[in-house]
Amino acid sequence: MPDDFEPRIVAFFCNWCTYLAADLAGTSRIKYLPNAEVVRVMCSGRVDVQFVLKAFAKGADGVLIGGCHPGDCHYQEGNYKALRRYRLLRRLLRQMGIEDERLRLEWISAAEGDRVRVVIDEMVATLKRLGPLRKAEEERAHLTEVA
Amino acid sequence: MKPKVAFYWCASCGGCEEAVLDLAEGVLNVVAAVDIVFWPVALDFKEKDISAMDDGSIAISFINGAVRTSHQLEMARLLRRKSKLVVAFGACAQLGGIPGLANLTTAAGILAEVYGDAGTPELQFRDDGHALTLPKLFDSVFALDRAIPVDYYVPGCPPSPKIVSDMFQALLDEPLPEPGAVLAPDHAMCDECPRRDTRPQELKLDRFYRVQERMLDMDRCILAQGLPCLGPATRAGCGSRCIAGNMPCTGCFGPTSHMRDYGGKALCSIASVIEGNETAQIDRVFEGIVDPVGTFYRYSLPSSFLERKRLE
Amino acid sequence: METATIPVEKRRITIDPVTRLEGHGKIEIFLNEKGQVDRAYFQVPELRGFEKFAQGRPAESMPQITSRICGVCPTAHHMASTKALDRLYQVEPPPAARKIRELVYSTFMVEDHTLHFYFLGGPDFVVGPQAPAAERNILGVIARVGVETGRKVIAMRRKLRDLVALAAGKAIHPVFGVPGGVSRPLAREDVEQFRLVAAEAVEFAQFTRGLFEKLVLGNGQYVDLIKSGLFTHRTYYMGMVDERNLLNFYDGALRVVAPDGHQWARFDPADYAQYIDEHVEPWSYMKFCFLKGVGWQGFTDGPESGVYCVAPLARLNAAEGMATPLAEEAYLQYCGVLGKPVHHTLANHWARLVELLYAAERMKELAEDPEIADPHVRTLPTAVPREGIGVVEAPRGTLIHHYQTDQRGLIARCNLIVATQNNAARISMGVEKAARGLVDASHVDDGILNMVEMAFRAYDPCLGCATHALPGSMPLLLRVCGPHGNVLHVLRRDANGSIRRE
Amino acid sequence: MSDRNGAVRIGVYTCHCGANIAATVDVKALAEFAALLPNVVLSRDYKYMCSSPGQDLIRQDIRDHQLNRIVVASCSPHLHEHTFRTALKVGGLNPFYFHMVNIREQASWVHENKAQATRKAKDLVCAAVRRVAFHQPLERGRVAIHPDVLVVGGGIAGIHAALTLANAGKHVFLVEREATIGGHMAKFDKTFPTLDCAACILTPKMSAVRSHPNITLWTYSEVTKVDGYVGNYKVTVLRHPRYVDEDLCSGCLECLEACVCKQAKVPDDFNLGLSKRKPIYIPFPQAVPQVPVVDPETCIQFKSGKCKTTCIAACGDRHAINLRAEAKVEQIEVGTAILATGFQTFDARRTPYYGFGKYPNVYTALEVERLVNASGPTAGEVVLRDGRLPRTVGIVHCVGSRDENTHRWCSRVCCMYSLKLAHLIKERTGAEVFNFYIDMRTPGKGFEEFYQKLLNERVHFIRGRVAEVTDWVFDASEEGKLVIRVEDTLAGFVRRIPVDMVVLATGLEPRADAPEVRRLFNISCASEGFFLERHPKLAPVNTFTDGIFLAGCCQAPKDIPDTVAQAGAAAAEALALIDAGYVETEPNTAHVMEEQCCGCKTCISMCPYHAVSFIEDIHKSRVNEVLCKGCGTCVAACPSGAIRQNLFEDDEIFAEIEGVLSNA
Repeated sequence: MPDDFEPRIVAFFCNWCTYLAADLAGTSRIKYLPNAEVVRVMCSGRVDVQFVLKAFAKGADGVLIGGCHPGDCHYQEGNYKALRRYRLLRRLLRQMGIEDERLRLEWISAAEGDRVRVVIDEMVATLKRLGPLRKAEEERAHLTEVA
Repeated sequence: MKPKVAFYWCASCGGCEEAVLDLAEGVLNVVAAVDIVFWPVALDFKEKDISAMDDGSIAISFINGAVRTSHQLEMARLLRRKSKLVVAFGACAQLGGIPGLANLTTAAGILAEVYGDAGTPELQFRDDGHALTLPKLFDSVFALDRAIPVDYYVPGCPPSPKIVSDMFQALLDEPLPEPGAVLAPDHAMCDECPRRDTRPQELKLDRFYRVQERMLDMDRCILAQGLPCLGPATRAGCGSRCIAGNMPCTGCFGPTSHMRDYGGKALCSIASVIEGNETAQIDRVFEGIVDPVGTFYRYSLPSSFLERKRLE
Repeated sequence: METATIPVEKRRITIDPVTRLEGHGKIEIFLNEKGQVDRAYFQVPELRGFEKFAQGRPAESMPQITSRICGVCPTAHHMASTKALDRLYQVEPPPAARKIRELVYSTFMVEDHTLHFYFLGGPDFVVGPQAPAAERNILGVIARVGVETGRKVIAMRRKLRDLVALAAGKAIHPVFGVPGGVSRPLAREDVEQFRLVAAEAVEFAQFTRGLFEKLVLGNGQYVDLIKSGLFTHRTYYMGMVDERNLLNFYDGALRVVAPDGHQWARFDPADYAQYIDEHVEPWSYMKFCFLKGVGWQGFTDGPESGVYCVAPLARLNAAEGMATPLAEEAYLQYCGVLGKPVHHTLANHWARLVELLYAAERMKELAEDPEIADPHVRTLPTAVPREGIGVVEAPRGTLIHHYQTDQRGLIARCNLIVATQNNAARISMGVEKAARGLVDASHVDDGILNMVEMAFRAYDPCLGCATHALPGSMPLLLRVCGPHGNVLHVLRRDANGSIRRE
Repeated sequence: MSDRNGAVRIGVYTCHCGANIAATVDVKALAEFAALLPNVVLSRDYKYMCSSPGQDLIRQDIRDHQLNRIVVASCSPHLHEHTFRTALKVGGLNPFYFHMVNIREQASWVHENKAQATRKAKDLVCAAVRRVAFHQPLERGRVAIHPDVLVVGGGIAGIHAALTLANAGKHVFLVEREATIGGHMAKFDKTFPTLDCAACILTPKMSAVRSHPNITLWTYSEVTKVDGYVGNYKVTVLRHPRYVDEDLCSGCLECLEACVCKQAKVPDDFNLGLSKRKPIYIPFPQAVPQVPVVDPETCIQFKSGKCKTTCIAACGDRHAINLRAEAKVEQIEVGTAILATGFQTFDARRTPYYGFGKYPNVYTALEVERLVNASGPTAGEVVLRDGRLPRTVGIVHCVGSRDENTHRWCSRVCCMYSLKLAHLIKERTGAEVFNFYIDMRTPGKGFEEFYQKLLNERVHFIRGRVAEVTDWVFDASEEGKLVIRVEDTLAGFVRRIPVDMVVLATGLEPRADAPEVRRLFNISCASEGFFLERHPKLAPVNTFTDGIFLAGCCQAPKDIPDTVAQAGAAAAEALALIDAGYVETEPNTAHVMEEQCCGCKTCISMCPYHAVSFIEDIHKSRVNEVLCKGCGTCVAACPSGAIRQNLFEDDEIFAEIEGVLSNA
């Protein structure tokens, strides 16, 4: 794996907790690694499994889903729906050769600006250890056998 | 003069040709209406034989089966060039089909498994001077439209007789359907399921069963009985034959036009109707789904976003 | 693409593609300097790897997954797989379930044998091997036997397939097989339909037999052709028999007879691995089965060669008779004309009609069995799964499914021996022999090509259907090359059957 | 792509936000990058996009360049999405043809490496450009606002808010948990810095509440359930039985006299246990309502059932006392709610080194508030528990404030009330009073002057955090006294100050039940546990839940003037909504494409608001857009993709995903 490997993370943050936490991290000038890019959804319950798969297919090395703490969902229980889907999806990804650590579900409340830093920095470190999801050359090579 | 049509198979089982024969008396009408220039086997595949035909001289090529070898790829390209319309006929051509599960492994993996240490066939072999060749086995199975542009899709493993006859209707008469259309209803199969009204509004499953783990009522929603039935996520048009057989839908008719990754969407919805707010409890509920990929991508792995298992 | 570009350093004739179970088949005929056949190869250039991707799948999904090996005989795979699951979970299906399975299976056999006789193999005789290719197909058959009969055949097939669908969910890729039984019982009205159609089927089988007598046995030429040395190999034969050594498609023991007709082995299908081994040739994706005890001596026949075959001819050789009256009668007539054991490959067509009759009669028996409508059709398994072997007689011969699983019943190993593999060696020999006898560089025509084809079509290699289905002939290209690969002349038989020299 | 208004023509605006963005993100490069993206016809960067020239820029360009999609890369949409949507509207474009990219909170402020921050900003802009192309014109829905208001908490904040609204002619439901309104303020004697009498300014307002025709006062009551949404909340209130009927009782209090318990034995909560009360009691003389409460814990009739119930006799034919009364559940509908649930004081037992609960003469400030109060347990006499007058008193500041081990925040009022208490104690007892402080914080009108006044009164001020309070004496001078050990950081040595009385200036903290209340009203708490305002400066009394407002110390510690100001502000916010008559809802609701719906009912159980219902006769699901809160859970759950969500369409989100990964 190249030493200069910079993991790409797509982060789906819920509007009311985790996205606000990221805002708080910003206003608090907390510094964290620039590898995660946020897609805002109203609730972690909106995160369709298809989104996660799309992100992995399009080159994400990791996907992060951020929602409200259990019991705190702005929409009462959307985060539980997210949790249920995440648990099954993890097993499917495992079968597809994608390690558990590449998909992370985190409860981060609007007050936990620093948690955003901790989670993203941790995840980047983990992904650097794991290396790129797609070893570009051979993967493309075979997928383009028909191209 | 009657339109020239061709039938060709790639990696497939022949069920699709049988599906056409199952038009029974109807076959005779089809034969009367068209001039079939190829049936699944064609002329010797060499370039010069094919180029003998004018490009686009075939009105419609019905291609079933996924693309798995260099040889099938070549043939698919050839037919594309020679045909005005190409129809991906059946689940394998449309989605990759069950042979697409081979995308959980590689060509090397398959050869090793099948031949073990008995030695593997070689692509080019000389037997006392006789040169024999075998086509290359790709690492991945591909849905037809990854290999060539496809004009229409006919879903099903196999397509149901109604779908097949409707298809001939639709393609042999003007006006043609929307380009890229899947020639089947664009809503999910639940709608035509004889048991649809027995699905409760508040479904919260506390476990999933495997078929050998419970007797199934003949008249109750199968998902409500705890078996992952994919009817809610699967395109209609099959005549709910599996349900009639008292077995869950496994999704051979593939996605509706509003889904992008069949397995992902199906998983997303199945996982939404369970009990449990704690990880441990949730995992217990899912224990009954022992093979997520085989369950949700049984017919569609090559056409999924990820297309195949990651190469180690 | 490789096949298009490799240089030919010897004279060759390529018949590509012919087809078999897993996709396409290809015949390569090499001529020597004198223009005589030097060597012929029957190649299978494709592989889908079910054995591999079965791994990790739950065993209970195998009946539906493996049926996709073949859409012509999915019921055979479905049934072999379901029986493997019974063994895997050590569970005995209730009597009704067992009978429903065999009823559906018999129905399927009637349908499939009908398909082959009228649509595929039959035309060779009904219409005639020398007839123009354009007529040698179902339409030709209809022309010959009359539209009424044609409609009758098509209608019969439809009714039979509708019945399979009724009981099994789908005719193509059934779903009803579960470990310890079937997914749904038969309602009284379902049984009634089976009864009606079964009666018709017996009649139809008799009718077909009559047709064969009239068209084939009535024609000395055909009988000679059947008996001709060109299509004769003295090999071993394998088939499934019941406790009285009478033929059975669904269950029983496997019996192997030697070229001289004596029993060489009789064993529980679960022990197949002790008797059958697979040989790999580097020029084909298909594995060639042979008898372990005898050993692989290459593509040759006789008692010293482990080459054996399956399918109707072999089954009738391996069995000592038929379990139903009309079939037994037909069987005796067959042996009367051809003796026993029968080594003539083309006799497969006749043997198939004897089996057709048996299947129809068996269907009738089961449909009339009062127990068949018993609602109790499943036993839920309790044992921990480990290993299971399921065997049935598919239309094209013995079919073996062998699974090993982990504790949760996820497939760890899967071995499949399909009918055509058992026949592979003999098919290759047949093709080569026919080629040697018929082909020579100076004289090659459509009839000869078809004779070569007949050598393998007789086995009805699964999906051979495609080589013959509407509108008829398998288009062929035959190229006779001079030294250094220069083309001497090319004979092309187009899809419409017309022959052109180029 | 949208064909609603022809070819997509996107304008992209990169904001410098002064140096906030420009310092870390190369805004020029970003603007140039954006200019080359598909469908982008115009890309600008500007110092402050949110300023009115910035907004004018957008309006002008929409006209001059026929832009039909706008992307602004600046700060968080939570801050200015509305601003820019309005700009689009004014520019004659549907406000939802807009997408905002957050390159400040999510790039410039959190990353240091300019190259990386810029790269990330580019990805985000690329995502927005792809996304916005799919945007559809949307209309905001209107929801009528129910004019009634719920005020939770009857402290000065709740009282002021309720009166303001009631005076404006709105009906207010004021719900108070205690048996009387008044809150903490009612316990105080004087208020700083003016030293005017708390009761004198509070009690008139309390009785005004009681008598106001527009106020329904429910004391001894709790909100147990809140349903609905802005403009239309359905609230359930549980009214505990006080066993004396508020309507029948005349407040004569004869029942108290008549109680068979001649001696008051029960510790009196209002006086923090410094005095006793009877089983039937009134919290304090000026309590509102003037209606006694029966405490079932201690009432003999409740315990034994064998009481002569002289109270009932005393009440006579008014029959106001009913010991069999049961809790009542009230259902009300309101359009808005103001939370004024207040605070609790820090529990001094959490700082055992100060000896509270160990040494009888260590008091909390609130206890001393009661002691100095004329209507308090000692009628205003500041005496020790043994009745002696204290000669020396030490006031320890920042107990449970500005402290790593307890609470890190400054409670804002302790310095001032300590000064107030120092003054009052000295006035009442002439004792020597020492203040032990870390920093003296007097930021407020008249505060510093008050501090100077105290200095002139010879109150001692020792700068340093008190280490401990102990009775371990070194010499005779310390005999019988409590010794305060402190490092005098001005003198620069450790001192031991012997005193008779120690007063702990305990800080303010969130109420223990704040988390429950937060969930009840679906709002957030900040990290320290006080309720989170929508914006610390621009929306200090709003929450993230429309129609729910904050007043007083439940939002953060503050003094009475600030509390009253905030209560007025909250009332004004509510009035603004009510008088507008309706509120515009976000159009991000879900809708079922009926022709695609297969009627599998998966969506029905997804919705916690019962917004999705199953229409039997057509066998399809349908979303009630008014009930739908736009979470999108049903959209993700719909197996066949037959449900869509405005502003979060699959097309839009997939485009965004591909966008952020476009250069992966």
